[in-house]
Amino acid sequence: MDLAYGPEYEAFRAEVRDFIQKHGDKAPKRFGVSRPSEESIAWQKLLIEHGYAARTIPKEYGGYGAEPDILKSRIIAEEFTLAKLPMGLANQGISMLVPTLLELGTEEQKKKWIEPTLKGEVVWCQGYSEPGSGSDLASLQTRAKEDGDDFIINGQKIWTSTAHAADMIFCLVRTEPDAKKHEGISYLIFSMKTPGIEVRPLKTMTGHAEFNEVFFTDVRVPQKDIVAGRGQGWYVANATLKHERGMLGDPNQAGTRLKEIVDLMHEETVDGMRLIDHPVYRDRLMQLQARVFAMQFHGLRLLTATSKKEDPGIARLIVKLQGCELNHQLAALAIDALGEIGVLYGNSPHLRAHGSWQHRYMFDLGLIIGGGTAQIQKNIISERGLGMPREPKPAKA
Amino acid sequence: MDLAYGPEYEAFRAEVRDFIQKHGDKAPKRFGVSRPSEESIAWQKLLIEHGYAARTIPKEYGGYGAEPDILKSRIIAEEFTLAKLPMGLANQGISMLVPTLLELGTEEQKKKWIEPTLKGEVVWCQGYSEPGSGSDLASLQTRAKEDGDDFIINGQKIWTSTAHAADMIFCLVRTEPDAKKHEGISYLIFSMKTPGIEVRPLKTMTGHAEFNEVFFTDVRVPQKDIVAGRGQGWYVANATLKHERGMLGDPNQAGTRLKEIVDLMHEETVDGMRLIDHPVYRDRLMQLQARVFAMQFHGLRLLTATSKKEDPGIARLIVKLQGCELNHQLAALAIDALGEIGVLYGNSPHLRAHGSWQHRYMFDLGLIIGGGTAQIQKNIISERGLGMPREPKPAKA
Amino acid sequence: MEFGLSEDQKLLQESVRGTLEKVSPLERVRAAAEKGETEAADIAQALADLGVFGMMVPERHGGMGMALLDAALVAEMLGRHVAPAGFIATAVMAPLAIAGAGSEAQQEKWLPKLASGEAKAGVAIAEAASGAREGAGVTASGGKLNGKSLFALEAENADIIVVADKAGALHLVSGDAKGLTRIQLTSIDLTRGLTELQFDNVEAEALSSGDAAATLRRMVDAGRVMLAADTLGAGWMMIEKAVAYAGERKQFNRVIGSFQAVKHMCAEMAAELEPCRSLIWYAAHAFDAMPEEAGLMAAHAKAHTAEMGRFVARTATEVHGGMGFTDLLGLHYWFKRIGLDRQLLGSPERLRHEAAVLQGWAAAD
Amino acid sequence: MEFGLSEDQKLLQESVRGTLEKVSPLERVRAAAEKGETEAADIAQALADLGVFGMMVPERHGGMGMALLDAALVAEMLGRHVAPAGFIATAVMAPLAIAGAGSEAQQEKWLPKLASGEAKAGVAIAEAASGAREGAGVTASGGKLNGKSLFALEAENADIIVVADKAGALHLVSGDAKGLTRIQLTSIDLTRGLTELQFDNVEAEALSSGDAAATLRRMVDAGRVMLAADTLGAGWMMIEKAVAYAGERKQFNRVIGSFQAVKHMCAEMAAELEPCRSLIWYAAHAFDAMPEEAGLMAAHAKAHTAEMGRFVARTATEVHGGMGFTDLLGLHYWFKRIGLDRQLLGSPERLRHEAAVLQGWAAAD
Repeated sequence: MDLAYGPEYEAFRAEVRDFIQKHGDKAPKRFGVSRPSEESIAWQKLLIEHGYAARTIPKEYGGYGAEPDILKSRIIAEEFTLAKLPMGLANQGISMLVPTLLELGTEEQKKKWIEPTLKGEVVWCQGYSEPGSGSDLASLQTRAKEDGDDFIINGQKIWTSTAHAADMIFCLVRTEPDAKKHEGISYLIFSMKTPGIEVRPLKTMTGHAEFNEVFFTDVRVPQKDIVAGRGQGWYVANATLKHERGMLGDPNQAGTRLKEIVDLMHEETVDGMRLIDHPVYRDRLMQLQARVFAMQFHGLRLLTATSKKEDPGIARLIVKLQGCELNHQLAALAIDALGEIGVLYGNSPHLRAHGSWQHRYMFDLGLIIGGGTAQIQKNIISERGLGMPREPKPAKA
Repeated sequence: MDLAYGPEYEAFRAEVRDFIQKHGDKAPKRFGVSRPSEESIAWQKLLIEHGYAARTIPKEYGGYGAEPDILKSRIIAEEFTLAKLPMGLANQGISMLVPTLLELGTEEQKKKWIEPTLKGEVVWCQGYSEPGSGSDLASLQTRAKEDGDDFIINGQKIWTSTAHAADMIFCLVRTEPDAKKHEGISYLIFSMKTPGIEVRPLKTMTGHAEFNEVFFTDVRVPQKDIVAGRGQGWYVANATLKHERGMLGDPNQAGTRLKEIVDLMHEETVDGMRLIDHPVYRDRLMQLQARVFAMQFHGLRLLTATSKKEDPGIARLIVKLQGCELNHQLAALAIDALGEIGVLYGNSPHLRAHGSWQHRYMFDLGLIIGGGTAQIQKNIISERGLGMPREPKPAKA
Repeated sequence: MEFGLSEDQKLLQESVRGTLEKVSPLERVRAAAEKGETEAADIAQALADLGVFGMMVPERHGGMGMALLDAALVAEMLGRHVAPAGFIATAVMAPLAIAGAGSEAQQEKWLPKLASGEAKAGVAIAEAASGAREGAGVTASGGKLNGKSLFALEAENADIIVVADKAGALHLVSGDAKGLTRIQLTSIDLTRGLTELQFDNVEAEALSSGDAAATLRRMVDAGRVMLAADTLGAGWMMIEKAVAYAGERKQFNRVIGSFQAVKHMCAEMAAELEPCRSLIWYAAHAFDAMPEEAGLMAAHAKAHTAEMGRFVARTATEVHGGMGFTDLLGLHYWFKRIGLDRQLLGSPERLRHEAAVLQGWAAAD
Repeated sequence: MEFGLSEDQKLLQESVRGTLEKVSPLERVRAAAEKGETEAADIAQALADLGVFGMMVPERHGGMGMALLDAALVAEMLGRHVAPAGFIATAVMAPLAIAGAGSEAQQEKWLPKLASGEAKAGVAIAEAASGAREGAGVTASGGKLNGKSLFALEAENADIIVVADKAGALHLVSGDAKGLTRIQLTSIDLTRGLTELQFDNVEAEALSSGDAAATLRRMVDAGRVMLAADTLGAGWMMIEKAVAYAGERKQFNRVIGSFQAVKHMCAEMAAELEPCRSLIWYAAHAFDAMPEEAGLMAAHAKAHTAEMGRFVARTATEVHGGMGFTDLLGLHYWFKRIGLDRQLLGSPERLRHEAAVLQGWAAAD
């Protein structure tokens, strides 16, 4: 057990700080809502040059080309957070498509797509979920029918964030209707400007359209733009989902939220009494603080295991379930302690923190129930983590 | 809505009070642990004569022969509780066998068994559960094989309270091994003195043997002592279980417990501070008080519905699940608030209330998980109460 | 001894349910919410036609002089249909205030109009019921009000508003009084309005003929029972929607309602919420028949129903999966209705503390 | 940066696990419990052979001068095997007290004997760690102790006992001192003893060479981390037993471990308990390396693990159905071990309050 980083890493930290001091003023003020702003693109370029973005992507594909070192990645994150500077671009193209192409793409696909994606020039969206296949993703019905060298695609996707602004989509389609459900799917990439694609914004309970529905009507796409071969889509997607799971439930986010709540409870009063002096809210705060600490240290433990290439087993599988729930519970405490002010929303007078507590409370619930629901997470923990049996298939009625 | 009982019932209440004043001193001081004491038997006789026990059982079978009137039954219970007097005998023979015989027994069976059972002269135990069939009761394996006019019984029962002291058993046995599992069972009554029966006490986590295991080795029983015909046992047992379900989760018990906790929290101190002044324990107390009130009023609602012969639907199905859990949570609050004193047990010095809080905490957990577990209760609520589909049968592997 | 609804009460509830099914379907609710219309005139008219606004008004003033339990049955239906229509303030709390502490003249002037639905009333008593936020509070002097009151109920377009001042005295203020500024607050729940009232030397009539302190307490108790009933109705609708959705939605070749985990979630929701009904009935009955228990039972009914309601709101949404999170099914209207109910007229934490104080188990702050 | 166990630590834990699997199987635990034997000599000897009692004793006094994290790994295994053997007081808290506040002579006299397992030590500090019950408390005057201390740990047969008086000063009392009465208390957990100590002018040596107040705090912090680790070990064993049982037990022609509701209960247990491990590791590490965080982290580690432990104890029992409730499988030994851990050296409610006080968020009582 040693929570110090040691001289090599402290030297690296000094480098990062030096960069921040020299270049911090170039950080973008406007990020762009769906597509990166010019400032963001310039910042991304600067970060890649110094190895603070696209750090481990090979140079030939536009990355920095460093050896993976999770501690260095963490130091970069720590220092940027401390300096309140934005990190490099983080979109689904960079977090999901790029690792997938690196692992499974052809040389031509890598050459063509990785660099512009990293630079923020090409924006991607993800076409996985369908209205009829949420937790049972492999039952997806969007059909790609052969027609000469092309596929003709018909069907519908949902939960497609950024679809309205994306240049390209990486999409799961059923190319082999007669194969078993997991073996009939292909992973296809194509332009969102292809005729026959319609994007409709999907409003959620937060009142915002964080997602879209995407409809395909006779969309013609070259067969060659499959990644990793026909019928391999399910396996490609699972490789990609692995990357997504790593992203969710960041315990440092919970730490930041906790700190905000502590401040809030010191500032806000009811009948002249500070919320922090209310013993019942304070007890809940302390319960959540223990959870936040536990998940932060749990994160350190996983970091160490990853850096040593050890398999942390069940410890890794629980992160999303616990992390999303913790964030939701933190928001719940904030809105409860705020009383009537906690339920204000939109542009209401007396709003605190721009209504972000209610927004988080609802959006986090969406994360818990959508995109690999809590139910599915519990299946995974019990089956892969504890070795429990799968549900038996139901008998035909 | 009218919580007054009205003149007819108030007159009845006056009668009950009058009885209590005249005869209250005859109430037993010693009840007997497994078999009723002489005093208890005499008290039971007196109660039956006045209609305060076996109230609605026909006179010809040794009861009082009154028309069912649930409000009068409640008034009796209220007044006896108020006077801290014991009610009549309440054992499985009276609560489960007698209603079953009344509904499904032959005239001969009724004549022979009901009166001595009501009087406390014959003590019964129940042979339903087996080690291999808990929640799936219909899968029971105790086998009764025909041999002339008799059955020869082999097998094992578990959770058989009072078996060590019982004269008789009402028992589910498999008489038709080739029938479907629900249709091969018969409900048989026989003497616990029959050769081949061995009773072993079953100690639980409380440290006491509240239950027994009963082993049958070539136990010979006359075929004629079946109730309601061969292969009907499952349906007979379900009729009987209906009676049991009404008994569990009595909300007045929760009310009594709550009152005890309130007293305890006023008396007990830590560092000179009364527990009731501890805001976090007090908040839990108030949460539980709301639940106790809700379940008590819920009980009144069911009482009214029953007296009007209305079907209260889902409101009835939730009582056991909620009631047992509430009792368990009340005990949990008591032991938590008591700190180290709350975990003392047995004959320890400094024990409060004879260690009953810990005993209840554990025993109630047993009620939640045993004898129709919380899991099964939730199945019933969702299927019968909400009309949700049954689990599909698993496909043959 | 009869703990339950009379035939009349069942009929009342059914007729309100039937009406709201017609006039307040999801599409109507959504249209109102998207327009920022928290008092839909058509729905209010349908309710007026049922006589709902006269329920709590004494018969001699043109009302029906009914019991609080009757009003709770209506409130439950309004919650069930997330109706964008005032009721709690205009039909329950304000009539109680005027009948309880108004002069004969005040009663004659306002109660018949409130009963018919011709006039609407708001109430501004959040500071007394759930605690004053910094800077909030109204002072009265020489027939004039100054200061501000937050989170006033149904006050946005009200003809008159019942205001409690810092001393707990009640006042009647005209909606168009000079010096009165009404500022619309927006909450998560777009089916109901909250208003901030600013008073700059606003003329007010005192409601001082009865026991104003007791009347204020009764307004709060009644309002809490109504909010609990609202949550009960909204919660049960969410359970029914979850059960229905689970019976249709298929995953892994089965309707999800056949998965044990989903079934158990639905069973738990029903088991937790249904006893709230009895607690609410009792609290409403206590309000009319057992005044010494009314405050305690109203506090418990609202606090407990709010907690169970939150559990139901979350769990029912979870049963719907991602669809529960979208606007498509509109499930969130119920989720948010329950969320707002929780905080109005006293949070669960505050109400439990009050319940302890009422029993002498905690010192009043 | 390395947040995890060293190879040595993993080996240590494996060797303790291996030993306890042999010397403390369920049959041995049951036999001890039924005889009222809370300090099984054979198990203590096996632990002594592993050198466990010298872990926290400085090397110059014959110990190994190891870290609190090492001790936590041992405590976890003792909880895992519900071992009826002292450790927390005799191997951790008492050595800390003597090394921290004992004179050189006191250290030389006792630490080597404690390290070898030749002498056993108890601690009587419940009044300081979890609050004084009415009538409890020890006063010191002129080298004599009077009064009583409840819930002393591992004190029943101890050769020496570390006692905290009402002022927070520490004393060393011989187990056979004149005027000392030891009264056995019985808790639900028959694998560990609790003792009431009555002092009637009992001769005591002051432990006053170091900073006694700081030493007392460190004893409490260390004890809390040990109890959290004990619960972690006991809780994980319950999860493993539940998973194993669910994999064997059949109902409705399926192993119950294939029912989604059962699987989800097991998943929830693991997800709730496993992060406690990291919190305990951190708290133990803070004790050695970051003293300014030690008190806060020890309080949180114990409180949070106690809460998660209760959830696991109940849920694992529920997965076992009726069999979990019987004595047959002995599951209740773990259930009760977790139950006792919860209340020793501070309940979760008290610890959360302390954590708030330590951060300046609540006033000390």
